Amino acid sequence: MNNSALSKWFVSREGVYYLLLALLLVVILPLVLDPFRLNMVGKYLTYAFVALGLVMCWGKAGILSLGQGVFFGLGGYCMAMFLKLEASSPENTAIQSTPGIPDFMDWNQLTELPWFWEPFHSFSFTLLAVIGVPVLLAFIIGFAMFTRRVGGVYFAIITQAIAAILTILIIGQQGFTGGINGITDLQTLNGWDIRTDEARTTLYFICVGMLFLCLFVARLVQNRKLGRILMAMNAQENRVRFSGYDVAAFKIFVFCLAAAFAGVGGAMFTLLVGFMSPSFIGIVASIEMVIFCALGGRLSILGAVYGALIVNAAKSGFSESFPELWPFAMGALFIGVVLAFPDGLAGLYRSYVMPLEDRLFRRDKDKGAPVAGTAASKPAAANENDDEPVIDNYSPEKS
Amino acid sequence: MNAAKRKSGDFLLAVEGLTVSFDGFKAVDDLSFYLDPKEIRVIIGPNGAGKTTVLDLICGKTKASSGSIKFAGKELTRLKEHQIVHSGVGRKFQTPSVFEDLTVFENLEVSYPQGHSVMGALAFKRDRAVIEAVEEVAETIFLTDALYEPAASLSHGQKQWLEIGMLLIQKPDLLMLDEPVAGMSVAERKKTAELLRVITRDHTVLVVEHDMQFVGDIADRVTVMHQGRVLSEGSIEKVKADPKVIEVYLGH
Amino acid sequence: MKMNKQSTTGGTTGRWGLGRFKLLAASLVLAATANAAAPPTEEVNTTGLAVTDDTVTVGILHSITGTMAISEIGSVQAEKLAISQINEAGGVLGRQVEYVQEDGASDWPTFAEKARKLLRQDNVAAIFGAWTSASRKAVLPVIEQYNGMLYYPTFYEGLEQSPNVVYTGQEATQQILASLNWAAEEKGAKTFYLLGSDYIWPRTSNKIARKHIEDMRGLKVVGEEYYPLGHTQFNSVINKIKLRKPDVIFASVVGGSNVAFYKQMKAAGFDFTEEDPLLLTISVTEDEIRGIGGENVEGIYASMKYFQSLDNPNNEEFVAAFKEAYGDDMVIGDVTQAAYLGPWLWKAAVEKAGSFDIDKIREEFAGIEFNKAPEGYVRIHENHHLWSKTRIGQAQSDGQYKVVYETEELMEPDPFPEGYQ
Amino acid sequence: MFDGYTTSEVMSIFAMQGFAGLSLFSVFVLMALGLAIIFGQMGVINMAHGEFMILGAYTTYLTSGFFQSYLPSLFGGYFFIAMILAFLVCAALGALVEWLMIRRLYHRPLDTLLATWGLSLIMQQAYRSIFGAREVGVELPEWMLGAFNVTDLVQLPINGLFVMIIALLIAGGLYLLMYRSGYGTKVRAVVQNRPMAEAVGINSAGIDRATFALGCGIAGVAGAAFTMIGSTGPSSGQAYIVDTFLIVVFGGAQSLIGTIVSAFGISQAQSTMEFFMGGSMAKVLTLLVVVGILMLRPEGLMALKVRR
Repeated sequence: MNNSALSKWFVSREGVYYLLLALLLVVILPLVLDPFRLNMVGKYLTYAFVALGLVMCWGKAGILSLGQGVFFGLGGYCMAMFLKLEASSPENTAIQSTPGIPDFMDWNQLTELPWFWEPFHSFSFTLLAVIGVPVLLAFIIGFAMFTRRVGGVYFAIITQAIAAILTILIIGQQGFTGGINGITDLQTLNGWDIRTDEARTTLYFICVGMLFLCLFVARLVQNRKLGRILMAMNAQENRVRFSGYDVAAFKIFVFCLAAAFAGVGGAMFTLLVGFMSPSFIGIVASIEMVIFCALGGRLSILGAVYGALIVNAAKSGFSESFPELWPFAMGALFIGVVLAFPDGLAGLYRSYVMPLEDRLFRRDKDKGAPVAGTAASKPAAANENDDEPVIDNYSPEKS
Repeated sequence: MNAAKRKSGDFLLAVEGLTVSFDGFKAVDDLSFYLDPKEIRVIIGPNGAGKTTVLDLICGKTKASSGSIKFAGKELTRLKEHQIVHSGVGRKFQTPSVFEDLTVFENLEVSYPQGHSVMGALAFKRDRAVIEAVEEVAETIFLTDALYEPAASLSHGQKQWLEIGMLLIQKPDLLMLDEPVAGMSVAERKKTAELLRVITRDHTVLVVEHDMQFVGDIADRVTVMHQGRVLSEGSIEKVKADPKVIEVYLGH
Repeated sequence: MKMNKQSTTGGTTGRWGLGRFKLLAASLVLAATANAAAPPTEEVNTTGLAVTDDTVTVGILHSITGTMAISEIGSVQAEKLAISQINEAGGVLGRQVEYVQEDGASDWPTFAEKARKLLRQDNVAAIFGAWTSASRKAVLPVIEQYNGMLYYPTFYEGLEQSPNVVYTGQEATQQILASLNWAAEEKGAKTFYLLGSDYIWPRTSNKIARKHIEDMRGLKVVGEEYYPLGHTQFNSVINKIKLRKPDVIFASVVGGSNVAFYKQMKAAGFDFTEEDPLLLTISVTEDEIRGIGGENVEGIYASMKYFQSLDNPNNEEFVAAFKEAYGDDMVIGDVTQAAYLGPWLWKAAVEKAGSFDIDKIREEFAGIEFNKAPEGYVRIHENHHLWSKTRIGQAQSDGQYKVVYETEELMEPDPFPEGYQ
Repeated sequence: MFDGYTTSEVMSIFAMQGFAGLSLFSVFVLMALGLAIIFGQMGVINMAHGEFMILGAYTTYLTSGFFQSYLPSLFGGYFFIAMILAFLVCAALGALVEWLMIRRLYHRPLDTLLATWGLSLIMQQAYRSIFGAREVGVELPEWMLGAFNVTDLVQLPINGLFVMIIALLIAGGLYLLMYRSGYGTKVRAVVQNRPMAEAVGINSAGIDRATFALGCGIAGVAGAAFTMIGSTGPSSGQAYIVDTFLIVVFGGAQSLIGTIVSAFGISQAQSTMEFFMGGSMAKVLTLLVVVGILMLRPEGLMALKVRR
């Protein structure tokens, strides 16, 4: 995109939606909320990474994974391992029988660091692993399943089983993983104390930055031919295949992309919350992440962010005042979204708010219309139709 | 039959001893036939004769139990579907399968033979060559005016043409069409026959069809299948006169 | 967002469920009279805790939704009961105790988040809460960072000693060592089969148990095994037990698995009253028996510090008050009693220090005694754990335990036992 | 492992272990059959299956309480009544759920999965509000406790036998229903070709509702039977999800025989491994093997090879 195209994009309808989200996350929320609440919003945003992955993987390509928590957890554990090693310096752990290893290893009679922990002394390796480990696992699963045409419900159930397996393994191998308690008491990142308010606020902004990076990657994929192939594959898999595409490769790609997003989200979660535990890998956590995506609108990239924010803010609000009602509300949300609003908030926005906008701003109706062949240099012609409109006036703090 | 004496490499497509069975039922049984370049061949036969299965086998949708399919000297039975497409075989399905959410333009663009890998699809740009190719094909398939309509709004017949167009833009050597005129009006059938004649100027075409009138309009040669085997082969007149064919069609 | 403060005084004695509707039942009269003798707020609260001239606010942080709600509700009830009794007796330093209750929702980050809220936003003077080790581990960094004080009720695996936590339950050695000695000496047990759910507490407990067993002459462990949390099929391990013929099955199975395990043991022909083998558990309190069914566990032995059936005046009073508050069909388990101790020990420490300041209280913990504990006399060790007795009870068909043994002396808490790690 | 044991002891253990495997098998069959007809015949994934089982368990609990209070003399036989009630209650709720929810979603199988998950959350919380968060103890009549002593070492738990018999009866009954009755023919007709079935006058909507209700009813009976060996609490149902789905998928959809074969395979593998290694590792290995085989053979064990 050259400069003029970029500036054009910013004043386009879609650009306005992105700007509004940025305004909300970067300016409004930090001004309105105290650092404690802002940190909670940051935590919700880490789920938005997973929801974003699900939009690409489930919404666009029709692959429902009930094991996204696995990738979120792996990313989070990679980051937690690095932080835990930093917190377990020989000086900090002098009272242990083996100083210099994490406390839970010492309790489990480990006398040296397991080999797979060693590389996590390096920060650059950790950053690589945060994305690399989830993507590698996603690739293995995807390769095995998609080349054999496992899909739909079968894929959902197998990913769920994988989540179950990993949870049992992590809980059982507590000497290596911290078991059910997870990896706790993380303190500093390269010497920088991540527990202070200032650090948490900084991390919040880093999280927002990473989220926008992922949003733009997702948007790029969506608006390229790649995005159209994914959608087409969802509707007419055979036609795509017999148009000469290796369908499995596309599925593997989008599944890995979703895993990468989830891994980044998990790492940000660890940094913002200060620990990682197997409860985020399990079945329940993984399915909840699907609802964030479904509520926002399974086809809408920005919807994923609002979905994650709204569901979690509602959860916090509800469970502070009416803890018993929350599961009812959550259950009703699942059923309602599926039965009545399959396109989620984005769908509602499109049917009810966008016509209003059109009337208010008298937008040029022909703008999105296709351009004839003479305008060959304009890639935007058809693309603009694909851009997902999204809600922009929902504040997660309304609860 | 003179075909048997020629080497299989001389043909565009040589199917030999092809067999596939589903749980013991042989849908295609030791089938052999040969296509010359630029030929238009129609496969006919009663229901359940295995016609569609033959197309499935050639394009790789179904894997053969035994036998060989040589296309331009290349063995297809071991290739994956998209590799078969890349070697120059296009396939249209019985029910039109176009991407309803996309416009006609986008449907054709998606089929344009470029950017077929994941990274290619990410880097793909709609340049002048693409637009020209799309417009050219659109004209061939009578859809120039509907280029920017969503495919969902097309009539049944137009969708059939669109799918043929999606094959054409790939520039395949062999087009396989499964019942291209099913559900079309008389006028649309005429236009389709016309379309096929245009296509055969540059392509070899293999058609599965029921409509004998249409078959007579287009076919160079006809292969009659029955219970997974070739019953008869030759010009439409010759086949119509074959007592075996009459037996199968009228005998019960 | 609204602050949900509640005050319980003698007035709030309905079932705990009433609490969720945030009934404000402040007994103003009591508060006013008690206030006369109260020392000025600026003296007793120098760090900005939620202390006014007549009230002090504490936090209760347990799961009341999700899978752990089953276990934690008893603790919530006990803590509220203690608070209301303290208020009736004039409060703490002349101030009525109010509480903010938060739901950890069986989710560890939620626990951390809520702990942070309690400390940052509500400035509570103490937090009574957490139940599982995982939830404690999650809140611990928060409590330490903001210098709060957590009163943690559950018996647990030890290996921890935070200046910001008071552990009112037993650490592992207090539950295990004496009971194994008892099994060896009184019951002549020679072989032990260790069985637990697969997570940190059973694994650590069994590690200590194994070491202790193997240190005694002629005793040995003939099996050690773990099943995933929530596992419900125990036939294979029952067969293994039959094959190994241990004298004692030492069980630390928890949750729903517990129910399945005892039902299937019973069905496989084990009659625990025959004590062949003898089953010794550290995870089945009276609370759990309600779900398992008394007839399925009749005859098993449990090693705890408290049983509802304890025969002493403190306990009689406690049980009566608990039933009056929450209904006659309530049962009280070991952890519920330990949770009840939390507010009382906090009160004692505050009064000894003459201040609500966390740093001043901390200085005073060592040696604080509580004579009115339902379990009898307890004392806080300088490692913030309690000196308490180990008791063995035998389960009766009515779901109660009959105490068959108790240690002569209070057992010293030893969260980092030498030689057991 | 078997040093120092007499041959007869070892034999007894093998016999017992065989029985343990069979009893796990019957548990799996009971869990999976209800799901198998719903998934196999209708393609619907019912994530609330576990909660329907627990509904059956709570029905049993209430029935047992009722008999204890009002008909103590008949307490010995209450369990049979309870199972019938469990079936009826669950089937009725199943029919209601189908009518309100599932029938709108037949073309979106993944969405039924999400909607029924929502249903499961609501059911769990409803149990918690009605019956309390604690597990309830279901009292059994005296004759159902204890074991048959075949030899000194070999003891067959009566409740295990009971579960086996129920599993056998339900599997047999289901077989007759699906393959030997007019209803079954109609169900299979709808599965194979819905428009054609409708054209010949089969009420396909009615068949769907009946099938869903039947599946839920069987879940209820399974739940009732499991009060003998497992726990009954608001969230107990979740423990069954992964196992149940894997059994059905592993068996191959649309094949009741497949479900039974897969339940047999998984139960034997798990119970044997549990005997030779720890429970946790046995579980992980079993799941891994099943997932591994499914990757190699995604259509499951018994699926027909058909032209797709």
